[in-house]
Amino acid sequence: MSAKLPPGLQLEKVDDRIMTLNVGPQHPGSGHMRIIIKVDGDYIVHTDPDPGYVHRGEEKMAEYRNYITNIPHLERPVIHDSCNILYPYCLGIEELLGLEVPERAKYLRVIAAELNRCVYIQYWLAIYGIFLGHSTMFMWPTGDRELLIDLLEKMTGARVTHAYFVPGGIRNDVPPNFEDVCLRQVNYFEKRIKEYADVFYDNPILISRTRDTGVLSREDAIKLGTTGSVLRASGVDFDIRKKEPYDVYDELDFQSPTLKEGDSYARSKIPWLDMFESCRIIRDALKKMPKSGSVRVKLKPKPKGGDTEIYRRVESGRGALGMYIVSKGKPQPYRLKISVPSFRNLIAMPHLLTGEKLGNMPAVYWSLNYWPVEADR
Amino acid sequence: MSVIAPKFRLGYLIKGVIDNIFWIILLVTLIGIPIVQIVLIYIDFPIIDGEIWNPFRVLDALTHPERALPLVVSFMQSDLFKVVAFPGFGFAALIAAATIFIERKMLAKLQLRVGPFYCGKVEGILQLMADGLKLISKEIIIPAKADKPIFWAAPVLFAATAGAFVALIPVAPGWVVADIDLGLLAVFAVIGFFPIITILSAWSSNSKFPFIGGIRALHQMVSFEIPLILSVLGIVMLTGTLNLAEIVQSQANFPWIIFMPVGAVVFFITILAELERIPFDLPEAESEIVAGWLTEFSGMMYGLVQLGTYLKLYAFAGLFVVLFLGGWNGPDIVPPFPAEIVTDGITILPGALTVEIPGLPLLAHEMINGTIWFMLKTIGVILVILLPRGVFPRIRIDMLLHIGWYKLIALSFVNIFIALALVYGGVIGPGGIL
Amino acid sequence: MVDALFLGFAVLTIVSAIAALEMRSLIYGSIALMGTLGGIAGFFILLDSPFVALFQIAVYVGSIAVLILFTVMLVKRELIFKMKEDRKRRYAGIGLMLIMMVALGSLLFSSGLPSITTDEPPVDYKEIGKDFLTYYWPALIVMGLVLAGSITGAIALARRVDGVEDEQRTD
Amino acid sequence: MVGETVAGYSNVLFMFGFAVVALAPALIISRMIAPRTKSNPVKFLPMECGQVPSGEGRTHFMMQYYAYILMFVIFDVMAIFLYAWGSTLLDLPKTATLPIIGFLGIMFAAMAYALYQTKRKNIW
Amino acid sequence: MGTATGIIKALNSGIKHIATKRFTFRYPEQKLKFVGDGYQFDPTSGVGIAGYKGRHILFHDKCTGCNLCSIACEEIAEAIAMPKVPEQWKHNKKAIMPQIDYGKCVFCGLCVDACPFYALYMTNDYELSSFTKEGLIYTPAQLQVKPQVQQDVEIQIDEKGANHG
Amino acid sequence: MYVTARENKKNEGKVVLKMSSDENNTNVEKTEEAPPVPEFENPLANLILKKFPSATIAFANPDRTRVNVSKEEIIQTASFIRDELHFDHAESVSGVDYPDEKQIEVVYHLGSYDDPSLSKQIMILATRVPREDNPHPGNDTTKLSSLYEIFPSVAFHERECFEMLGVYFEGNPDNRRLLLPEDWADIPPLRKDFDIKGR
Amino acid sequence: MSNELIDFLIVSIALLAIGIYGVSVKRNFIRMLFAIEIIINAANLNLVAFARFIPNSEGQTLALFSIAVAAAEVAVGLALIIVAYRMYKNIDVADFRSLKG
Repeated sequence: MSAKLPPGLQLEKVDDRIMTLNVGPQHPGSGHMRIIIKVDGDYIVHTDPDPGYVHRGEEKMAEYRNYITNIPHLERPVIHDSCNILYPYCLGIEELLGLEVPERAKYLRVIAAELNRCVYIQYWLAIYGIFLGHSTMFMWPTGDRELLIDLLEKMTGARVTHAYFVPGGIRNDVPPNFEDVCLRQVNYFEKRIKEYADVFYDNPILISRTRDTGVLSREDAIKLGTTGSVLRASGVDFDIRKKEPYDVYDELDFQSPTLKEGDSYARSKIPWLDMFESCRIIRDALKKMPKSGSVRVKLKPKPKGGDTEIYRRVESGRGALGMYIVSKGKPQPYRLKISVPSFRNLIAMPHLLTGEKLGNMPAVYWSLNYWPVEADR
Repeated sequence: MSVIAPKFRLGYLIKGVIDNIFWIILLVTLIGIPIVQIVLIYIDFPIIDGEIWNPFRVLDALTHPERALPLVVSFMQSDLFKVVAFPGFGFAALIAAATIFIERKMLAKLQLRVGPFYCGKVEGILQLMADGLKLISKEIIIPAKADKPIFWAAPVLFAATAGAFVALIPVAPGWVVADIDLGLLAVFAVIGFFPIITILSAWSSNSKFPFIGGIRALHQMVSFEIPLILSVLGIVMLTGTLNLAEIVQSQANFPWIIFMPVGAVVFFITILAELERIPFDLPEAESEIVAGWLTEFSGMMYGLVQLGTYLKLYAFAGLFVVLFLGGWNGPDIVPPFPAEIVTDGITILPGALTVEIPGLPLLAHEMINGTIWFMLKTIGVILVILLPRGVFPRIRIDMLLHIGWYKLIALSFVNIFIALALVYGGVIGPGGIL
Repeated sequence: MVDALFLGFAVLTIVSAIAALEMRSLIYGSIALMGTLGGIAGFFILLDSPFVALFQIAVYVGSIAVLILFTVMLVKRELIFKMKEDRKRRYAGIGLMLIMMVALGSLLFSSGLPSITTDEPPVDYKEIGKDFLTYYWPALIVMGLVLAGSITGAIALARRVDGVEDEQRTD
Repeated sequence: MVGETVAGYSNVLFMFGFAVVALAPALIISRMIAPRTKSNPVKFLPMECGQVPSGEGRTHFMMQYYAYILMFVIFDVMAIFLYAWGSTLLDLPKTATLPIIGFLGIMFAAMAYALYQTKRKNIW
Repeated sequence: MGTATGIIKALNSGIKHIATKRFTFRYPEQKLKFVGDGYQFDPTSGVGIAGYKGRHILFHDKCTGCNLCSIACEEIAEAIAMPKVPEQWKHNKKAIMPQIDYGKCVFCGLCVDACPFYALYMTNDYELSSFTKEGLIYTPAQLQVKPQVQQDVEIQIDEKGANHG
Repeated sequence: MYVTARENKKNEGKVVLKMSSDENNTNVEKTEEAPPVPEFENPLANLILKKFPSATIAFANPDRTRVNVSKEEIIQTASFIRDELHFDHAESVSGVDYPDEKQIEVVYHLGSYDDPSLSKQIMILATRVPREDNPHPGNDTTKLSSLYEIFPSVAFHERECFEMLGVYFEGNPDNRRLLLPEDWADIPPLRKDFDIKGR
Repeated sequence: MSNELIDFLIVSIALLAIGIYGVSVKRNFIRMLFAIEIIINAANLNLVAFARFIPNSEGQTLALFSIAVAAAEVAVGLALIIVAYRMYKNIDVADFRSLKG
């Protein structure tokens, strides 16, 4: 781990072979963050992730806005997964205010969340593809993502930032014949993502490139508190949807895929397998959903919470996403802490990158399912 | 708004243009014409068909096609034409441009996109021209502390070396810029220059990412040069010549890829690596080292490097065709010219206005056929070279070196022993089929 | 044309040989050395021995120059530009050079060599291969041993002895 | 006569020269017509992902694969030696293959040793 | 051999997709079709009606100038201001109506949720770009205009793949 | 937050009552009566109380347990939670500022991956450190010993807590700036006396 | 002009003299290597020139051997430079007091 190495520039005194590279923030392989790496030839000897390039104080902002008006800006950290980041917030506020969500709204929430998870994973996968130099894998997911964005747009009226979930349900019912369109497009989508296997997941070059690189053992994964696909790729079967089912996940038929290798390949494969499960969930939910009914509980304009605290978590596209809401009897939260999966997985980055080859940097880094904007909040 | 300079005034422009025209006319009359006259005194005019061709005769001949034709023919057989136009630079640059367009369209199709579409009405055919215009009008930024002479020279040298490589590729019988006995060896000598230019340009830019990229490019080119050299040895052993044209002639009956598929595969993979194409585009791996050794190039410098890369691509594809696919050999597509046209000439508009032009056709029909076959095969090979970009990710430098030094060298020795077995088994060689 | 090429190559070779030794920057020195090597290759082509010429380009320019450049780029930037020599030694060297040139030149011109010309056709490059494998085959084997020994020695030399950093990397 | 075979080789040089002559104007024209602003010195800094560069660009940097370049120098020679043999193979007696086999054997041994050494990380 | 089959499978898949239908559609000529006329909200039931969240449309005959949309926006984007309008309405004594700055609007639609009088809806119009910042500020008169949209492209799925027909 | 659970419930009940009268349906409060103080329905709480009598259990739901400890005891409590109760990672570390009480609360949310019976459980470990009005992050009394040795996963969370609230964690190897810009020269921004401009 | 052996020999002598000057004056290891390369090239030029004017293929063969040996020499020499640089952080011959390992 990087923690063993002394901070600062002491390494450079050891030898002048060490070169310091700023990977990011304006680098095609960094996202909105900076990783300061020190390389000795082809090997990375020191990694220092430096997030914060797009930090905008969502937690501070949330203390000034009431429980409803927090919604549009709380989804900004992960606009590709905006339903899932609002999910724990809505669950927490419902617990705080003691609201009971109508049955149909629960199902629609699950559908929206799963669609959004697929959208996020497609986007993530696209960037993973281009990080590995696979331009087709950039274009295909970004194209196929449109299918789901189209569905989400039919549901919510916005293509990316939906602001769809509110405490007490969802904002609007789906349009008529949405079920048919959804089923058709999700089926086609599933057919499409199966084709990724040929060019990407079964590609021997990809396998040889990502196998046995950045191996995160089961013990390390648990010790470092990683979550989501990183954790499940290391052999820990931990999915909030299974372990702490929220809304109607306990009634739906799905599994959470788990792999044992813990290398970059396994970490990159888990989200892909997740998409199949998401398709299953969506189909199942469409079948079990009540065909009509209320979708939203009416709220007072400025609801006030009690003097208590809530911690709710959901399984987002990247892993467990928790919201810690401290209420002091005001319309605004006293403190809102978003425990984001990206930030939790960031701890694994220095652990994994130090000692790797420079060429493995993008493969390992992006397989951590890390979304820089979310970690910065 | 920002297109025109802020202090633009039409009057200044017109004045500037008139000034320029004035100076040009002055210089031309004062310096140019005397120089031309001096040159005309000392230069030996070419003698074609027993006639001395001075400029006045050339002007005269332009009005008489039957007299102009021998001039054209003799010009087309001169070295200058070969270097500038047909098998040389112009032809290769045209193919390079076409390759860029084909690559973009094909990749777009594969990725369910549209690709260039709006420029030039028909499927964006003029996109390249637009890109060239854009590149030429962009600012060239040279990083501070860069080694300026090397940095300026590197793109030009890169493209020019690729041009020198093109000179060695025979396109049709007799149509090669440099017809030399040791053509294959000359190819190896020429491609040895690319790593030097790469590493020099990388070093000269005084930046970290280009430096890493240049070192990677060096390792990659250097490591794949040996399999490249060894994989061709089988053919040399079977044909006993290093002349590329003779190698093509030796494939009149069957291309060598039939006997040496292993060598062809090795050669193809090394081509991909030498060209820095995916899956071997490590020197330009943008997710690790921004754009590799091209990071600091801007504007037309980048354009020249790209031109050089695609010239190189054409040259390598042509080399593959020449070595393994039989070059210009193939059944006739264009029928031979009727004998009377060759001997008597052609009669245009019989009756009303009869013009007899002897000496047609300008080009032998073998040449036309050969060029067509060569072009077809080359475009096929180029397509196959372009395809992996759509379906493969990039590999890692240590894996690349491992492939080059372990697998490809071993395979190329397998190929050599296949060739040796063919020779000593009597299949090919003296007493064999050939 | 041949004469012009000869003159060009001669100027290129000698000027760049001097430049290779006298340029301040080692990188430019290496480039100048490449010029010398290329000029020599040009002479080989003028002497109708293209195989040697292309071998020279492929081996000298294509690999040795690359290796030299690469090694030069490895040393520190200050060292690339450092010229450390005293003036006396330099003048002595120039004197030695001139004496040598004059002595050898006079020796040459006094001998019968200046009158030698040839009109015979050049030797085919295939003769070289035959030489290699028939009469000179022991030399080929010795050549192989030399090359093998040199690569073994070079790699054994270039290995880094200090293994301390390697432990850091393995974590 | 000396210099009979020059013609073909000089064409390669001509092609090289023509390419330089044809392409250098592209740079010159671009330099002439493109805008040039020197107002911002940050623009001329080397690429460092938006950060001010730290350290030198031309550092003493070494990939762990130096041995491959050393090997290239040697095995390039070997490969072209093989061409001297391969191009005359059909004219040679069959016994002539034996020395080349011996040569290859020695080189293979050297290559095996060198490749074994390159696997280790601590090659400069 | 696994490597070789993998490579051949990948190449085959690549070649196969050259003949597949293109998914891209030509945006300025074709435009995507949306559900309904835009996002609307029914304050009596408290539930919205699905639709695209584009530019707003303001019904002058229903707006009472109650400021609720502006208050809702205050904590989100501060995009809505309430300027005076020249005309007088019986139900809008103050003669103020929302004016929306689309340079700030995040299109969350919470202002539509806040309007209790069915006066503010959203439309399918999303082409709001302007050369100046002032051009992005839509006055009540501009918000009144019903947008002219020609949107007819939908995702079509058939045997040869999906495309926008 | 240190109001006892009973008061808590009272307040909340009032609020809910008001709301439900306003909206006349659906807004029903989950009526779980506050458990008697020493005996929780959650066995984990009892275990902790048995081991550390000075710790207070703020509340214990079926799947959430909140333990308040003093800042001296936090290391022992955390190791007990890890070793005996098998919580193996930290989900989040959040600081909450209480300027009225001149204290900053640091809340660790601990979870367990290894023990399937605990997968629903979140152990909330809270402690308080004194707060200074003129903070010098790292150089004042707002210090807490880090749980880095016990839960390595807190490393970056604690680092964030340090820069956002000025709580210095002794023992964390990396107490540098993380998210804020390098030239940040104001007080830690998540403190209540740091006001957003215009609000 | 170029049809005479003597012209090539003059060039060769000039190169040889330059090379000897370099070896004797320069104290930079890499420069010395350059000088040695120049000397070897002068010798090669002689070999090939004589071979052309005899005419004979053996001179060319010998030149090939010579080039190959030069390649081997450069490989070892540069490895030595690397070792020396690693030990002394310098490429000046005067600073290399003891070369071991």
